[in-house]
Amino acid sequence: MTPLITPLAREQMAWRVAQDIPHNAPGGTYVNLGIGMPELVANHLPDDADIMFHCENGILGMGPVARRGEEDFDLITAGKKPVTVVPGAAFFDSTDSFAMIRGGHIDIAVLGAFQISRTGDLANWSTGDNTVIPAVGGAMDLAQGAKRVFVITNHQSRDGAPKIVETCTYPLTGRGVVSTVFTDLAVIDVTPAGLMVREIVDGLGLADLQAKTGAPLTAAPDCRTLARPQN
Amino acid sequence: MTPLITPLAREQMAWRVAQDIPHNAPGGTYVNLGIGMPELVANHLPDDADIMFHCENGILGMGPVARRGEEDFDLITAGKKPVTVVPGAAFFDSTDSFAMIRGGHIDIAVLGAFQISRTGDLANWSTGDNTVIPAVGGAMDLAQGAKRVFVITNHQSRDGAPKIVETCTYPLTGRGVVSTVFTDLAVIDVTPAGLMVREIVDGLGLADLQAKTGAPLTAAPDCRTLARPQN
Amino acid sequence: MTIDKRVAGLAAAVAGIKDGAVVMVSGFGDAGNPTELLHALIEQGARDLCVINNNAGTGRLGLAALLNAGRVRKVICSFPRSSHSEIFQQLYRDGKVELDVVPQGTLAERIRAGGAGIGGFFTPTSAGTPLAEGKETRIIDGTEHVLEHPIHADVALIKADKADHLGNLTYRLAARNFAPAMCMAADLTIVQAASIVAPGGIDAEHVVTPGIFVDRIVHVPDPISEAEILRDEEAGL
Amino acid sequence: MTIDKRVAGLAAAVAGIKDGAVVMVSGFGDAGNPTELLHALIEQGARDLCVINNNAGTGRLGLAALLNAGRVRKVICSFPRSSHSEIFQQLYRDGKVELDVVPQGTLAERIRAGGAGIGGFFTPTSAGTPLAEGKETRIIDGTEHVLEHPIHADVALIKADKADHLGNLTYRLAARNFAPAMCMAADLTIVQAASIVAPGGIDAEHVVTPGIFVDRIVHVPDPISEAEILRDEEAGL
Repeated sequence: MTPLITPLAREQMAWRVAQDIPHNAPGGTYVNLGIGMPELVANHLPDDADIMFHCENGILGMGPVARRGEEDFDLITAGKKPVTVVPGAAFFDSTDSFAMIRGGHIDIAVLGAFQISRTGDLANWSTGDNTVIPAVGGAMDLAQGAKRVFVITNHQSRDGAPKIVETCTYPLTGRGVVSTVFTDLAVIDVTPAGLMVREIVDGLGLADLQAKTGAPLTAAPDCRTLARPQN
Repeated sequence: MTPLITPLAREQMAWRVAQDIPHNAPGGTYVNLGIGMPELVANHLPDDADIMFHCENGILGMGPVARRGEEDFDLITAGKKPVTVVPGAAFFDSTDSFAMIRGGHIDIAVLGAFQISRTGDLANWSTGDNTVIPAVGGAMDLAQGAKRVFVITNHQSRDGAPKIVETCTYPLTGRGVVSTVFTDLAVIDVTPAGLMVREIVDGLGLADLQAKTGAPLTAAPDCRTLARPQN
Repeated sequence: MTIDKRVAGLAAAVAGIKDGAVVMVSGFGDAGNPTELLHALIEQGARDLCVINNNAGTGRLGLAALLNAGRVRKVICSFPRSSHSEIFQQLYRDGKVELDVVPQGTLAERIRAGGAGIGGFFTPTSAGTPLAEGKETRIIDGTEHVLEHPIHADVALIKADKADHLGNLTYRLAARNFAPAMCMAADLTIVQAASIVAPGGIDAEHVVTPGIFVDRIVHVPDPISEAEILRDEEAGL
Repeated sequence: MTIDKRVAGLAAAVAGIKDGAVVMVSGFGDAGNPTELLHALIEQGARDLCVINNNAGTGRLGLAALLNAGRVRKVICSFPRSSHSEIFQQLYRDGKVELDVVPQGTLAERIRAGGAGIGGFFTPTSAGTPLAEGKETRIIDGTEHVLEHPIHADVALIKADKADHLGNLTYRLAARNFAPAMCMAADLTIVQAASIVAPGGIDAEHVVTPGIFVDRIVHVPDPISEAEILRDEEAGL
């Protein structure tokens, strides 16, 4: 254990992911935020960012969550939360929505994970526990179809097991799909040369990080301290 | 030759086809009229018929041809003729239009033909002449997808060759797709038991008709005189 | 032109649905659920149904009520484990309902294929996962694809916003979701619409589902929203 | 939100299209042809193009002009033999252009597959005909189906009616035809729109092509209609 390090809190992790989403790319950036922790990412993007949020139930241009009492339950996210839309939003049906996803039109999908393998395999839909009812939703489509898949997850599970592993033991969501893993301890890119640590939390050495990780890590040439919000 | 018989004229053939299109079926009848002689069929349906005309370029609810000077060239048929639409029309894109056709949602397609085989094979897109540029349009989709395919054609080609044949020698449009053939001499259903003559032009015997036909005909039990318009 | 697909009421709308029918049900979460049609189906009595929906019923109304009434033999869906899906979960644990889980995009595309006359398609989604087990696969342009089959239904129960007499439909906001594909893929498409207008009352360029895909329309002017009820309950209203 | 896909003019709209590019062109007959974009492409100079359109150019403008300028190596279409298609016909007879004829519904579906990430699909259309020769076939539910492959393009040239700055599009009447599918299936989708509005200027429920599929928008307020010109010529106007 390394008592001096301070892992990122959930909102800090979401902030960190937000920093890697282009804010003013020509033509904008089209982003799908998965259910759960990925949804927090929206809180950390500037209001004027050139980002269009996609909800797989048929919205492009998702805006802030609807205020209490002003909900319209025909306007919900994939996580079934009432939301609003921005000017220039569009509604469409599920086949068109998944044409966007499967066809490679979504620039970035941010997803949670149970496990990520060295080669970017993702397991995030089932623990293989037969007492839990299986449910996949749009996870496999997003994992396979988005141009880049960002994973936001704690570095280790609650019982201390590494989430980044040599080979996933949980049922896969997609094979070789993850681009970058954002954890409470590091930012790690999945590359043809293996897992490259781009940022590591202040006070933690690569060997310490490796000890919490189930697959070999390499420090990127420009590896630096994991950024966190100022406030 | 049978000098006393009077084959149907083109408009009479179109009228005869129109008689077999349900005018007031519950929920209406969805009809696609192919380019050329099939288009004439619309002239012989009552204005209040419960029929919705489909154009494969993306119209459901085609109305009468546009008046000279009032054409809108964004509103054309598959044959590129400016038309109008009826109240309750809908526009859609080509993928949805062919979903209607391929998915079996069009009740009746009326098509022309070069040849029809005993088993309902249809050849209507190419004579196999290599000096003619091949062009298929929506013919194969309509032939395959419509619930019923009505063929409107002269009984014989200009040079006297039968159009109804044992096996098509021209390149096929679809295999086993024709329901009924409406010619200037007869109405003939394609059935599992073979070609059944339902109506035959006044003065022509079945043997005479058979002599002009390249596949065996059988008279239907209720075979009667070919109907033609009164006026 | 006097085509008129309106029926007198909910009972007439669901008349004739047979035991054992495959029934598509529009909606995603609480958006687009044909709750009144589902309640009419409970009244109607058909049982041993195979239901296709994105979810597997939430709360107590609509699909959850149909499940609770013991009418459903099998559910084909992408996400049966939403919040408030206790009724399905209990039935599943008790072995009283079968479940076929399909990735959401594959589910939508299979329904579209059923409606559009496509005999099957290759998709990269689910390749290498347990949901591809036993399925035909093929490498296309270097990526493994899975062959998926069309889904066709006997009946589709659909919630629309506006309908005209011919069955042209529009949907509110994100309540569109699975409805347009399901309208195409059923032998009998039954629609509850919040408002019904004469032909021409929907701009021909704004029609989302053309009437050719619709068989019966019933007017349900104020459709129930279970999510609204739950919110108000939670707020103590 | 300041996404703005508008470009200054037609030259900017077609900038960067490379020799040898696969170019989808919207339209059916005279409805929906991006004539001004095609003329800009002639000016731009790209050659050795593979063009995908329902037809193969009619009259003298637009695609016919591009063909006449000798820029097209190959045409993939369903119906190259429409009236007034003399330019294509002459080039074809002279062996100066290749032709790939695809049934219209299969063409539309292959383009959609290219845009929607579908690796291939089975269709009954063309089974048993010369257009199925050499293709993989399979009996599905007793009917022979043909395996068809997706079509993807480098560029799509699209005519829309209204666009907003984000690229959301609507189309006039039957001018929609192939445009929505083509917008999805190209790496670079270039749109000429008769009017351009700010975000929110198109009702979100009325959007036909969502902006995610569009890269560049150019304002062409009074697009030319060759059919109108021909009609007026024939009338001696």
